[in-house]
Amino acid sequence: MAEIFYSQAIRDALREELLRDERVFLLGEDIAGYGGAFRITRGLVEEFGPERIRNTPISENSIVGVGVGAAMLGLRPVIEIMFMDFITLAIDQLFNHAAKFRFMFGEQVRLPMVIRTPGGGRRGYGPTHSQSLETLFISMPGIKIVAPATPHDAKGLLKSAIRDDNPVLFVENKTLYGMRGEVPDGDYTVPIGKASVLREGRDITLISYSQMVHECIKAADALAADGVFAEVIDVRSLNPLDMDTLCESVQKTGRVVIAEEGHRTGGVSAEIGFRLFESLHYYLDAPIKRVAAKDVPVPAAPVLEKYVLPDWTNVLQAAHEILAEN
Amino acid sequence: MAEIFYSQAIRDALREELLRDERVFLLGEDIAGYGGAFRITRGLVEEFGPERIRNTPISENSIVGVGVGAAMLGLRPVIEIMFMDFITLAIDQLFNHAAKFRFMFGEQVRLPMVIRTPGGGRRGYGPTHSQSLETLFISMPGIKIVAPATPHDAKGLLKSAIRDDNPVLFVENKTLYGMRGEVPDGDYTVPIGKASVLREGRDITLISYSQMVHECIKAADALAADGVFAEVIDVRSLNPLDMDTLCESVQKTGRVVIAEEGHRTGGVSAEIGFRLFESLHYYLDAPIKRVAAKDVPVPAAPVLEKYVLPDWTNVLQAAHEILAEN
Amino acid sequence: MSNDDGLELLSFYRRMLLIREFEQRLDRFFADGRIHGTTHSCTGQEATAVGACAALSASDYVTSNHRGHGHFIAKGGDPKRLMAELFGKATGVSGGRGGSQHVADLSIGFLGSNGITGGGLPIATGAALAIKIQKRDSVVLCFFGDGAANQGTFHESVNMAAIWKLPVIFFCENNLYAMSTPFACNFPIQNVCVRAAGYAMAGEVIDGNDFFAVRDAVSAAAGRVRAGNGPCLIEALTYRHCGHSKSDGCEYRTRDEEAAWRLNDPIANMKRRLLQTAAPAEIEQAEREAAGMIDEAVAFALQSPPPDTAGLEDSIWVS
Amino acid sequence: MSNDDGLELLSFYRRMLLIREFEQRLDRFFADGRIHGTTHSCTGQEATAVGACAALSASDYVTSNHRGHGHFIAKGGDPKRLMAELFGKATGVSGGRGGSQHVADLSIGFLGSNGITGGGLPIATGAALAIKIQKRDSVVLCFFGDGAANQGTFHESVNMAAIWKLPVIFFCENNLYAMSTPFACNFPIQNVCVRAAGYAMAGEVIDGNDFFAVRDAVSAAAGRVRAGNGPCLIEALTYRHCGHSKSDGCEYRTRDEEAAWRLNDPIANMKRRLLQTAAPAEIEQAEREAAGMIDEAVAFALQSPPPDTAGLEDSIWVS
Ligand SMILES: Cc1ncc(C[n+]2csc(CCOP(=O)(O)OP(=O)(O)O)c2C)c(N)n1
Ligand SMILES: Cc1ncc(C[n+]2csc(CCOP(=O)(O)OP(=O)(O)O)c2C)c(N)n1
Ligand SMILES: [Mg+2]
Ligand SMILES: [Mg+2]
Repeated sequence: MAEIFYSQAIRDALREELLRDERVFLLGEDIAGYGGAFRITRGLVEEFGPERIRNTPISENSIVGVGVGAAMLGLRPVIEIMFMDFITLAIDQLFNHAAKFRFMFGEQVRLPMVIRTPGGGRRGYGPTHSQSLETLFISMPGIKIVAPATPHDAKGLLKSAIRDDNPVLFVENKTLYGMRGEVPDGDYTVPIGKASVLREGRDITLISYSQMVHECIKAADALAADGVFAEVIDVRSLNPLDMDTLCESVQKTGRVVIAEEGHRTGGVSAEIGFRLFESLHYYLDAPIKRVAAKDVPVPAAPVLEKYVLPDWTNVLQAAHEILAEN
Repeated sequence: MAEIFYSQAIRDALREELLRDERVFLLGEDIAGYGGAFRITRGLVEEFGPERIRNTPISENSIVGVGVGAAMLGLRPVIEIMFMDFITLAIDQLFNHAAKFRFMFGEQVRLPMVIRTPGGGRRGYGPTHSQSLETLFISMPGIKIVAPATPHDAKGLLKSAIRDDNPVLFVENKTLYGMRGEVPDGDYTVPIGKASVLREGRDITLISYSQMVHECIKAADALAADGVFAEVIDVRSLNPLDMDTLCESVQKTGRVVIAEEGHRTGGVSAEIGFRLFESLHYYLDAPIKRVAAKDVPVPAAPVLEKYVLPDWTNVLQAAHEILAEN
Repeated sequence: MSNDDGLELLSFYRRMLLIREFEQRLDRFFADGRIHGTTHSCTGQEATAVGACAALSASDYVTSNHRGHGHFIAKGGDPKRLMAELFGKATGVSGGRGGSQHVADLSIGFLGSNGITGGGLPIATGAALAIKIQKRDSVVLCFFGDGAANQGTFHESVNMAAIWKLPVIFFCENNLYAMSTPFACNFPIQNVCVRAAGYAMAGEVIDGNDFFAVRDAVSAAAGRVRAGNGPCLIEALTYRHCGHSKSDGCEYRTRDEEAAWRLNDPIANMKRRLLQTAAPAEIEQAEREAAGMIDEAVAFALQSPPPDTAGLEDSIWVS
Repeated sequence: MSNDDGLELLSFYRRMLLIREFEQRLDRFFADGRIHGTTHSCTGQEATAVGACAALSASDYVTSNHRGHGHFIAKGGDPKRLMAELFGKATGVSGGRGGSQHVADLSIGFLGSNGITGGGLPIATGAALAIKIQKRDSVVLCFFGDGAANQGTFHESVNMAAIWKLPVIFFCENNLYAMSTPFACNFPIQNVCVRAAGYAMAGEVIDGNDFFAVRDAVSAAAGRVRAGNGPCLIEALTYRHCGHSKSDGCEYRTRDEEAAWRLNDPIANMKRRLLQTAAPAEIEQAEREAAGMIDEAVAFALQSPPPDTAGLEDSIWVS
């Protein structure tokens, strides 16, 4: 066990997979010498060379398309999209190509391809550099989605993603890069499609992923101080969703808050929430509440950004409202 | 009152708005002489000339960006994206530009812009020409979304969309183009943000939009034959959503099916359903069910396409399952 | 390749006929309503498909577009399975899931037709990158149309191929129209090739209705590209005899223009050339064989079972 | 424009200083942690911004990119409100919502900086289309970087501007790097301008650190463009003194290269030229004025109230 940064965990996973499988290579803007905007790939070009840590021009849609073509011929590209906001440029190659080729071509092709990209705000970067767009992907069959909240899961899930024979969107988070956490020594993976129960509780279930997991933990601490025991679940994989783990918890607690940093309307919470309502209607003691960003672009000014983005206080308030419903 | 085709209703709305406001112009691939792939704009270039019915090269992302720039200077572009599947190429200009400019630039700009595009399958066109991608837009604040089911609403909503000072996604449907319906003579509009109750009923509410509205009506007919009275609601606008009309109906019926042609996971139904569960939890006699496409690309082969896409029989089955609960 | 023995030429002639026959039968099936959906016929463009693929080997790759039946057959695809795909049968190239615009056959290096105009350009570039990384000596030939050349993917992909010196031939079938739009309305320049210099890339315009011109240009290009000189652009001027798709009456072009181009029919051109080396009987035999193979393809498609829906949802993932 | 009276030159000199001073103060505020987020400083590129805008009139338009503070000030934007925007205040150009990369001021024809590399190109093209449709004689100048020239939007937008002969000047600030990537790694060619011919467009490479070269090239271009000859491409060679953004140590370029470029400082160049016509006292006064205006801007920003959250959600729509 070593305690390392979330950013280091990602770098370690990339490095170990580059060593382990020569078919793996990295593709992205300024990822070589510079190490990418967040320096995640820093140092890798010195070890693996510019052929495997390949800088690209600024051409997001075609970068992804190049990954698709390379994967069709047996390579395992790991693409970095510098900010999740820029993935909007690559939606066609992702949705009409990467997501469809296997099914559409009668299962002839495998597309082992990972798209790494950091979402999230709280850095004052403004509307085009702060979005959480993962919800766009949950409605597109054919792309797996993971969004780790800890260094442990970041490393383990990235290894699973790179070893997976399907396209995987790997959602990182800017504010988590500097977070430390324990990581096992040596090789390990975290399975895609399994949620994790971070804290057991009987009174209410707090469901989230990525950075919001830590807001939920803060809220759970505050609730515990009042003698309310919240179960905190990190979904980790948004596609496939591990509904079994979620349902088990909700059957126990009967109360649910779902938290995400993306916009409230049309978010991941709507899908998770709908499934829980649908299958556990009769177990719920109160309606599920979702905590999410307000339905406006993420503003740059600190006071506005704080107002628009959800944090632990919103989770706590939602929990209190639910608990208030007898 | 005249009975005209859905396609004609759209053409009439375009023509009348082109006559009414010289700032309105059309932009798109092959929309002039050819009239677009579905011939919706046929004949307009002869009347308004190639400057106002402007053919573009095949460049979806920049076509939308050109619309944004023109709208900033006071024009009112109406853009045609030939198939909704191709809007994937224009997501950046739509989400990071059109949707954000007004808010992000401190409310200085107005972006009166309409994006017309046909979604939906059932034509055997295969995976990249049959998608219903409107759900991608509900999570992006700043773009209104309408999806008319009848010639009447198509004409009235398109006029409202063209007169609206915000970007509006106008979702057409390939299989509806050939549908006839009554349309008032002279100028009229249908307000954006208002659902319409097509049939009153007390036992169950069938909620949908666009082509699925007609599947719901078929299902309602079948239910009526068994003495079950379904209320059929056409949401018409997906953003803003008219929750008042939906809630009023559900408070009465206590049972709900939501139907859409898009994929089941992450669809519009999840958002509408979540809101109904959240606000009407205690009114619901049974969990809401959604009817949608299976979570795979829309296949070309008729037997497969039929299997993947939902129709009235699925709506009917969902209704029976709900009615069977206690 | 360079010295043309008669048998080989006959087989290319047969393949061009095969494509023509395939597309013409399809037209009838659509007309009869025996196939629904739509198709983009490539009649009149057989020399670009067969000529280009004649210059490639089995270990080379092709990416295609929406007008891809000819490309598929030219690269060695099985007309039976393509016909079955159009009939939506289980035995189709894509098991009936893809239809006309979405077929791939990796066993012959056919990396897919593509329903998204310009969608194949980055894929071809990525395949070429893989070849370079794997240190193999294959090349990728990317078929795209004049209309596709205005998509951002053209610019982005060609630039990457050029800076990385990838083994890819960008092969533009300039049939003078993108759907209904004449070349001159979509371009401020005379030829797509004018843009090659913007990527420090060789570019040439060739007669796309002359099998020999196409094959020779592509084999020369393939040699240069294989040698590591980076990508190149070939623009083959050609013309579709048919409309853009099923619903097209071709009001945007004149009957005279069509007639003029029909006089430059790639198949007639090939036949004229063949008559110098082959006996009329051999030629007629090739023609009969082509028709026969399409009869077989139709019979195969009709006999084939429809696809099974069982397990369809699970097949979205490789497990 | 052509005859340079001293006062006018002094005002352009002051404006260049204003930009330099603005960016340098910002750096300090970021260093002190008084502003958070990030910024892309344009120190060293003042002549492209001020020179280009000196050739435009108030009724002309500009689109900008992520490195847009200079463009904004050069087009006549208020440094006070820009500083307030960076401090996240209600009085900011965008009311604090946009921040460094997202400011527009329609009252001066500044159609917006842009956080999306290449995002401004179609917007400039659309604005130019509007001008043409409205039969006005304004022009649009589109600032973009060398890196942006590889986005698909460059290709798509320039092509549309060219076929429609729109009044837009595509002005590339080629500062030799896109973030950390040298020009030669992103391009197979020597200059972006090589691509102009692919759009039948005039293209010229100019010294971006010479105010006069920039202004004269843009006014000549604006004349041609206004006359309806269609778009053109100007590539101004320049260099950013600073890193790409706050977190950049510039390991990807040499200190020697930086030193060489500092000898070609656009502000020093302008001053040298000014000394021939203006008195040293006048020049020093301009320098004091610039510093004073930035002091004011800072004071204004500091005194300004934070934005109000009331009604924020409703402001998404025009009602
Ligand atoms: C992204 C996208 N935009 C538009 C279309 C509709 N479309 C299909 S083919 C075509 C014309 C393509 O022209 P060209 O590339 O010259 O090929 P051709 O049809 O002439 O063979 C268009 C506009 C599409 N399939 N994909
Ligand atoms: C679509 C998109 N991709 C990547 C980025 C990240 N990024 C911001 S500026 C930049 C480099 C741009 O280089 P250039 O156009 O030369 O402008 P310069 O920074 O040199 O002024 C990059 C990659 C972005 N903002 N948007
Ligand atoms: Mg063409
Ligand atoms: Mg640069």
